[in-house]
Amino acid sequence: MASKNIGDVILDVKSISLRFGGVKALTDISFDVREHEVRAIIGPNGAGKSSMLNCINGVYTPSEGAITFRGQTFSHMNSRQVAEMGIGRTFQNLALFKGMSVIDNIMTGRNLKIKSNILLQALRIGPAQREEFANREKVEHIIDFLEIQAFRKTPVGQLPYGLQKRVDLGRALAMEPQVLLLDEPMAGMNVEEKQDMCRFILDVNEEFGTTIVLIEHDMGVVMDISDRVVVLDYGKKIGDGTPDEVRDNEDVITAYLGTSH
Amino acid sequence: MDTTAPPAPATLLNVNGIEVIYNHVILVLKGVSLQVPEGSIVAILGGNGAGKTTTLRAVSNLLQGERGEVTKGSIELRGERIENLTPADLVKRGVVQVMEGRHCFAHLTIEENLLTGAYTRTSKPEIAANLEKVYTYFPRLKTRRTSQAAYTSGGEQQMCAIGRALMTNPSMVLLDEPSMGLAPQIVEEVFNIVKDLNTREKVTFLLAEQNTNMALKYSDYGYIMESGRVVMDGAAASLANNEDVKEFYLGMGGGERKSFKDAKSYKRRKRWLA
Amino acid sequence: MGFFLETLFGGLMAGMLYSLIALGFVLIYKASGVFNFAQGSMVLFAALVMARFAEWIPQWLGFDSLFLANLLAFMVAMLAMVIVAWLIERLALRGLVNQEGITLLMATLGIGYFLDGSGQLLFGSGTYKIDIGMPKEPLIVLENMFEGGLLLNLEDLIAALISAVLVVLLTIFFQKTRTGRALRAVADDHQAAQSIGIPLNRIWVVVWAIGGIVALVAGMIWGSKLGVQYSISLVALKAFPVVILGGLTSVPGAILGGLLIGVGEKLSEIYLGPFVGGGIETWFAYVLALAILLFRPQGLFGDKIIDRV
Amino acid sequence: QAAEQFIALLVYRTGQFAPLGIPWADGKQDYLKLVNARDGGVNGVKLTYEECETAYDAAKGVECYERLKSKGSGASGFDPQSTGITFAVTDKAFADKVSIETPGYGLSQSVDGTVFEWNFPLLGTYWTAADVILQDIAKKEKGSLKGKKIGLVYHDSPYGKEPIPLLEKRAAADGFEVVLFPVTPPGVEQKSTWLKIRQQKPDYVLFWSAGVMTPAGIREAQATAFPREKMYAVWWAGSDHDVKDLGISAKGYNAVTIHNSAAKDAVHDALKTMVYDKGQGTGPATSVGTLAHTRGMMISMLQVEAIRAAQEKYGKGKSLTSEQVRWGFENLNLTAERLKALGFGTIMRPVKTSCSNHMGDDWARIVQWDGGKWNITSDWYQSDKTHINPLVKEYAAKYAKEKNITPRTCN
Amino acid sequence: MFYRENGQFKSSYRADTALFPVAQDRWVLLALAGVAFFVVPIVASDYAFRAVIIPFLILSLAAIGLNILVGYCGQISLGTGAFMAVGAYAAYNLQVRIEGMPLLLAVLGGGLCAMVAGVLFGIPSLRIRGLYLAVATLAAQFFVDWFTNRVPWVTNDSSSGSVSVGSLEVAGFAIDTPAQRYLLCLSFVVVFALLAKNLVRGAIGREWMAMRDMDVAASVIGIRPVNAKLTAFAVSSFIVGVAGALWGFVHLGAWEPAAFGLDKSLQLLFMIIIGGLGSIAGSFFGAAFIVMLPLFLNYVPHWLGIAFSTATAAHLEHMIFGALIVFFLIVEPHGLARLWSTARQKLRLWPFPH
Ligand SMILES: Nc1ncnc2c1ncn2[C@@H]1O[C@H](COP(=O)(O)OP(=O)(O)OP(=O)(O)O)[C@@H](O)[C@H]1O
Ligand SMILES: Nc1ncnc2c1ncn2[C@@H]1O[C@H](COP(=O)(O)OP(=O)(O)OP(=O)(O)O)[C@@H](O)[C@H]1O
Ligand SMILES: CC(C)C[C@H](N)C(=O)O
Ligand SMILES: [Mg+2]
Ligand SMILES: [Mg+2]
Repeated sequence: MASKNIGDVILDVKSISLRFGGVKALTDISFDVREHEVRAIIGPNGAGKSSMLNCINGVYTPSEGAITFRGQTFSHMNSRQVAEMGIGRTFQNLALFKGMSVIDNIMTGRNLKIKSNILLQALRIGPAQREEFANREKVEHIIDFLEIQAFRKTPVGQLPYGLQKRVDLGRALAMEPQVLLLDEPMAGMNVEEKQDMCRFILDVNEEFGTTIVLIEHDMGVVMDISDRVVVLDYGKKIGDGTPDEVRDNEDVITAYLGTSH
Repeated sequence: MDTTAPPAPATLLNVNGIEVIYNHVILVLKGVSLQVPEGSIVAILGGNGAGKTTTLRAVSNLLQGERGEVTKGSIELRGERIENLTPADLVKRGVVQVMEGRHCFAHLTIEENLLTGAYTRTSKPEIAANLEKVYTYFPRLKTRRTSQAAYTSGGEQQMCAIGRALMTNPSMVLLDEPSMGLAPQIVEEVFNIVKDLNTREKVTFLLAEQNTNMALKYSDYGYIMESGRVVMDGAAASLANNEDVKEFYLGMGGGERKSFKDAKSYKRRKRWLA
Repeated sequence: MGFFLETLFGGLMAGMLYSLIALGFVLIYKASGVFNFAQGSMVLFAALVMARFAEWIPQWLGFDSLFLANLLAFMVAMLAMVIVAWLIERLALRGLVNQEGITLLMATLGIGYFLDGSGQLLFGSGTYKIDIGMPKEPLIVLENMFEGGLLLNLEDLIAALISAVLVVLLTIFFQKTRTGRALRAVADDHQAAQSIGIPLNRIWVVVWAIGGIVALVAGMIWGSKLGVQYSISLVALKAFPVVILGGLTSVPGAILGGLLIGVGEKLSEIYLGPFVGGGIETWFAYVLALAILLFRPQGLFGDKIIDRV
Repeated sequence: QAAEQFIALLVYRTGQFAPLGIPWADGKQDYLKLVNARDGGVNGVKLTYEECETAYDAAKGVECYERLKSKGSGASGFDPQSTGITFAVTDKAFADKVSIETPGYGLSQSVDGTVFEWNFPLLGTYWTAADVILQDIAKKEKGSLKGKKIGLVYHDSPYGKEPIPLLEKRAAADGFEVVLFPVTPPGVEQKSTWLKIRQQKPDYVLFWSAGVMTPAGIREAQATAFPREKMYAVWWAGSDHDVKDLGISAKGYNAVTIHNSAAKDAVHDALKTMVYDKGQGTGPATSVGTLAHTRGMMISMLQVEAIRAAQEKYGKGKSLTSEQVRWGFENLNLTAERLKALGFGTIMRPVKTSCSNHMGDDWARIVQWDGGKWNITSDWYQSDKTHINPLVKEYAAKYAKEKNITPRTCN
Repeated sequence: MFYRENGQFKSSYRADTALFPVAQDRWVLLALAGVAFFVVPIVASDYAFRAVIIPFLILSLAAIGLNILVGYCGQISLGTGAFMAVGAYAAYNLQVRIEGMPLLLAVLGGGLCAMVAGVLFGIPSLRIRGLYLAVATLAAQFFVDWFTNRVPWVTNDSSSGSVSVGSLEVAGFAIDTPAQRYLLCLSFVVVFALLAKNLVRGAIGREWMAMRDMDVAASVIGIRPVNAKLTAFAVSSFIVGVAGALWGFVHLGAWEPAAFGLDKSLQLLFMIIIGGLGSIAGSFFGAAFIVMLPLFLNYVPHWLGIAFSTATAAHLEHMIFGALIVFFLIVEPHGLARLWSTARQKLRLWPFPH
C-alpha cells in the first residue's frame, strides 16, 4: 500500500443532498477522493451509493452541495462534460448497449477520442480510417486484458451476466479515464473471477495511476483492495477512513457489517 | 450444519440429459442432468457463462422468450414431463423462478409487484398473510412499499423479486443468483429465509449462485457446471472440502483464505474437461 | 358567441367519438404493451359483421324487428370479436412473447391487413348500413338567446354517453380487479409476468376480446353515422393523437385527450384554418399532441417513462 | 384463329372507393361480355380483357398500366377510373402511344387534342360539370349569380381540386364569390367544415366528394341544418350507393350526371337476357341499372365504338394496335340513331369527337334524390364554352411548354 | 463445404474491419455487382424494370435511410413518406425554378432539403421517446401532406396539386429507357449503401446504436444525445429525400401528394422490420420482399390456373400479406437479414451441426 504514491485530492464532494419527492436519497454527504487511491463506498441496500455516483456523473442533479473536480467546482455536472474531464463509470444494473457486439460496445468508450467528421467517416478514408484502426488496437488490448476475445463479435445481450459486467468495465476503461467509478463490478462473479477482477482493478490503478471509486458489497474485496472507505446509511455518511478504521467503527458494524465480520 | 435428510427422499425434479439451443444455432447446454430431491436445497455452481441460468430457464420454461429451446433430453417434475407446460402451469404446480437481473415490474409499486406475485392465489387472507411474511423478511421493502419499483435501489429490487416469487406460495423455487447486489447482512438473511422455508414449509430450492461459500454452506447437494456440462457433483459438504473447489470457487488454495490483493497474476481458469 | 359555443360543443362531441376508438388502443397497450395498429381494422371488421348480420338475420329467420335484428347481430359480432381475439393470440402474439414494442407494432399492422382482407372477403366491400335508430335531425335549442339558436346533435350526445359508460367500466376493471393489476404487469415485462404464473395466453385473449368489443361499439356508432365500408378503418388515424396526448396507459386520458383534440381540431380549423387555406385539422391535432408531449413526454395521464441506471 | 382485341380494365374493387369502383368495374366488364355474347365481338374480333386492381393508388395504377399496356396487339385503351392515376400515366401514354380515356374525370385541359394526343376526357370534364351546375343554379336564381356565395366542399386531391380554376374564372366574370372548403381525405370527420359553412352561409355548396366523404358530408350538412337542396354533387358523389343508406337524410340532394340515370334502356334488357340470365353477370343483378354500373357500361361502349371506328379505317375483323384504336377515339361519331341502336338512346346524347376536341359533346343534367330514388330535375345542359375554352387552351399550352410538346395542327 | 472460413485468418485490424471479411462474401458481392451492372440491363424486360426493379432499388435506398434512423438510432418514425415528399418536391422546385439545373444536383438538393426538414422534425425526439415519438412523427407526415397539397408554390402553381417532370438527362445523356433509368438508380443505391455502411460501422454509427440501446449510459460515456439523434435524423432524411426525389423523377414521372402518404411510410417501416432492423443488407431484403410479394401473390393464381375475381384476389393478397408479415416476425423478429446470417452460420459449420 505504501508503495503507491497517493496524491492530492482530485475529486471533492461537498455536502451533497439529493431528494426524490419524499425520499431523501442523500443528506449532506461530503467526502474526498485522492489521486491514485482506491476509494470504496459501502453501505446497506438503498443507502444511496449508486445515487452518489449518479450525482458525480451528472445523471442526477443534487438539490444541494457541490462537487469539485481538479480544482473546478460544479453544482451540477453535465454527463458529457464529466466524460470529457476523464471520469469513467460502470453501472450496477448493466447499462450496456444490448444490440451491439462486444467490440462495438467497448469502442463507444473511445468515441470522445474520435475527431474525424461525418463525411470522412462516410468515405472511410485517410485520417478516419487511421483513427479507427488506432482506437481499435487499444480496444483489442482491453479485450485481451479482460479475457473476452472469444466473444468479441457477440451481441452483448446474449452474454451471460458476468461477462456483461466485464464488458461494462471494458467500456469504461476504453475512455482512459483518470477517475473510474465502479458500481458493484463484481456482483455475480465467483471467487476466482473476483480475484481476477481485483487484480485487474489494481493493475489499472497501479499501472495507469487511475483513481478508483468502488461500490461493492463483498467485504473481503473492499477490505483487501481499498485504501479508504466511505460508509453510507440511509443517505447519511456514518463512517470514513481506512478499512481497518471502518471495520472497527461501531455504527458501521450495526448498520452494515453485522456481527459476523 | 444440519444436513441430515430423511431417508431416500422422493425426486421432485429430474433433469435428464437436456440440450438447449438459442436462436437455432447456439448450443449452450450439452447434456445436463440433475436431480432435486423433495425438500432439499440444491445448488448449481459454475463460472460466468457456464449455463446455470439456462438450466433454470429450461426447467421453468422461460426459454421461449429468449428464443431458446430444449432439443434433447427430458425434464420431469414429480414424474410428469414438463417441457411443454407453460410457465403459468408450472407456477400452478408450485414451481416459481426468481429471474436473474431482478425484472421487477417497473411501473408498479413495490406492493403492487408483490401482490401481482399472488396472482395465482385466490384466498384473500392467505395473500395478506404472505404479504406480511415478505415484509417481515424484508423490512426495507415495507418502507419503500409505495415507490414504483423502477425507482428503488438495486438491492431493493432484488428483494422485491424474491419476495414476489414467495407470494406464489411455491413448493419449489428456482433462485437465480439471489445474493447478487445484496448487502452482506441481507445475503445472510436471504439464505436464512431459504433455510427457514426449507425446514419449516418444506419448500425445495434449486439455486444458481456465484457466492459459492454461502451456497455450499446452506445447501444439501451441489452441481458444478462448466461450458454447458455438469463436471462435478456431490453432497455440499464434500464439495466444500474438495481441493479444486476450494481453490477455484472458495478462493482458499491451500486451505487459507487469500487476500484479494495478493492474487499476483491472472489465473488460467481450470478446465475441468481438459 | 353562439357559434363559438356550437364549435366548442361540436368539438367535444367529435372528441368523444375519437375517444371511443382511442379506448381500444389504451386498453390493449396498457395490458400487453402492444400498440395496436390493427384497432382501426378491428373497428371495420366488427362493424361489417354487425351490419351484414343485421341484414341477414331477419332474412334467414323471417322476422322484421329492427331492434331484434340489431341485438342478435350485435351478439354475433361480439362472438366474432372474441374468436378474432383468440386467433390473434394463438397465431400471432403467442409467438411474439418478449419481443420489442416495434416488432409487436408491426405484427399488429400485419394483423390489420389480414382483418381488412378477410373482413371484406367475407362480408363484401360495398357500403352497408347500421341503423340503430339514432336520431339524425339536429335540435335547435336556446333560440331566444342566440340568433339562429344553438344546434345540438342527439346522435352525438348518445355516442358520448356510451363512451362515458365504457370508460367508467374499464377504469373499474383496471383499478379494482386483480386481473387489472396483472395486465399492467404484463405490459411491463412479459417474461417476469410469466415467471410468477400469469397466464399470458389467457390474459391476452381476454384483453383483445375486450378491445374487440370496444371496437365493435365504436364501429357501431361510426358505422351508423357514415355507413360501414373500408374507410371507417381510417378513423383510427383520428384516434392516434388522442392516445398519445392522453397517455398510452390511461383510460381517463383517452377521454380527456379526445375532448382536447376534438375541441382543438375544430377551433383551429375554424379560427386558424382560413388564414392558411384550411384543411389543417388533421395535422393540427398531431401538432397539438406533439406540443403537449414536449412538456409531458408521457402524455397527460400516461405512466412516466422510466429510465434509470 | 380468330382475331382478338385486348382491353385493359383498371379497376378498384377494394380500398376507400370500392363502393363506387365495384359497380363501375362490373359495368365495364358486363358491356364487353354483352358485345361478345350478342355480336361475337366487333366485326368478329373477340374482345378480351383483364382486370387489374389499383385500389385508387397511383403507384399501383402505374404498375397495372405497365403490365397491361402491351398485351395482345396492344391495349385498346385505359380507363384508369382515377384522376390521380391519369396524371401519373399521361406522360407515359405519350411515349407508349396508348390512349387514356377519362370519361367525366381526368385532366380537364386534355380536351385539347392538339396537345393531348392520347387523352380522351369523353363526355365531360370537371370544368364542364362545374359549369353545368352553375347554369342550373343560375336558373334557379332567376338567371344571375351576381352577389351569390358559392361554396366548394372538395376532396383535397387532384380530383377535388380540378374544378377550382373554372369556378374562379366564372366567379370573376359573373360576380359571385367562391369559398373553398378543402376536406382532408378520407373525410370521415367533417364537423368543422360544415360548421364553417354554417358560419359563412354560402348560398349553394358544390360537393366534389368521393367515397366515405359523401355520406359523412351529407350527414354533417343535416346536423348543421344546411339544406340538402342547396347541395350539388359531381357525378361521382351522386350514385345510388352514396345516398341509399342515408334515405330521407339526403332528401333534396342534387347531383349532376352525364347520363339520364333514372332510365333503363334497351342495353339493360339485352344485358339481362344475354348475360345475367345465363349466369354470366359480373356483379349482382341488383346493381345493374344503378348509376355507376350504367356509367361503366357507357365507358366500355365508347371503347368498343372507338375500336369499331378504327376498324373501319384499318381493316374490319383485324386486331388493332393501341395507336390504331386511338384514331377511333378521335373519330367517334355516335349519333342519336347509333346510340339508339346500341341501346343507349335514352341514356345519353350524341357525341362526336375530333382531332382538336377530344371530349366530344358534354351533355349533362341534374338529378335529385327524393329519399328513395333519383329524379331528373333539369333538362340537358351543355357547358358554356366561353370560359372553358380559353382555360383549356391556357392549361394545355402550359403543359405543352413543360413537356416540350409541339402541338399538332388539326385540319 | 463451400462456405468455409477455415484458413482465412485475419492478421490485421484492417482485414478484420473490412467490409466483407469473409472471402466468399466478397466474391458473391462482386459477382452480384457485375450482374447488376452488366447482365440485368440486357436481360430484364421493360416491365420488370418499371414495375419491379426500379421501385425495388429506390425503396431499398429509402429503407436504408429509414433503417439508420429506426434500426440504428432507435427513433421510430412513421413519417418517412413526408421526407420522401420533401425530397421529391424540393428537387422538382429546384429543377423548374433554376434554369439548367442538372438532374443529379436537383436530386441531391432534394436530399438536402429533406435533411433540413428531418432535423427540424427530429428536434422533439430529444424529449419524446418510443411509441410516443412514433405517433408524433405522424405530425410530420400529415403536415407535409397538407403543405404540399395546399401551398401552390410547392407545386409551381399546378391547379390540381400534382406535378410532373420533363425528360431526364445526366451530363448530357438522356435517361430515357428503363434500362438507363435503372442504371441511374443502381448507381445511387450502390454509392449510398456503401456510404451508409461506412457510417454505421464507424464511430458515428456506434453513437447511434448506443443512443438506441441505452441513452443514459451513452451520455455518461460522452455521447451527446443532441448530436447523435440529430445526425441520425439528418443522414436518414437526406437519404430518404434522395430516394423520394428518385421515386418522383425516375419512377413516377408525375405525382400527387398521395404518392408519399402514410401508406408509403408504413410500407418502408415494414421493409426494415421484415428485412432486419440495424442492417443495411436487411434493407435490401425487406424492400425486395415488400415489393415482390404483392406482385407475386398477384401472379400465383395465374400460374395455378385458378381464376379469382379481382376483388377476391386483392383481399386474399391483403390477407396473405398480413399473415406472412406476422409469420416472418414470429420466425425471426430480427428480420430476414438475421435469418440469412443464421443460415450462413449453419452453412459454415456444415456438416457438423453446432
Ligand atoms: N438469449 C440468449 N441468446 C443467445 N445466447 C445466450 C442467451 N442467453 C445465454 N446465452 C449463452 O448461453 C451461455 C450460458 O449462459 P447462462 O446465462 O446460462 O450462463 P450463467 O451460468 O447463468 O452465467 P452467469 O453466472 O454469468 O449468469 C452463454 O455462453 C451465453 O452467451
Ligand atoms: N430516480 C429515483 N427516484 C426515486 N427514488 C430513487 C431514485 N433513485 C434512487 N432512489 C432511491 O434512493 C435510495 C438510494 O438508492 P441507491 O440506488 O443510491 O441505493 P444503493 O446504495 O446503490 O443501494 P444498492 O446497494 O441496493 O444498490 C433508494 O431508496 C432508492 O429507492
Ligand atoms: C371520385 C373518385 C373516387 C374517382 C374519380 N373518377 C376521380 O376523378 O378520381
Ligand atoms: Mg446501487
Ligand atoms: Mg446466470
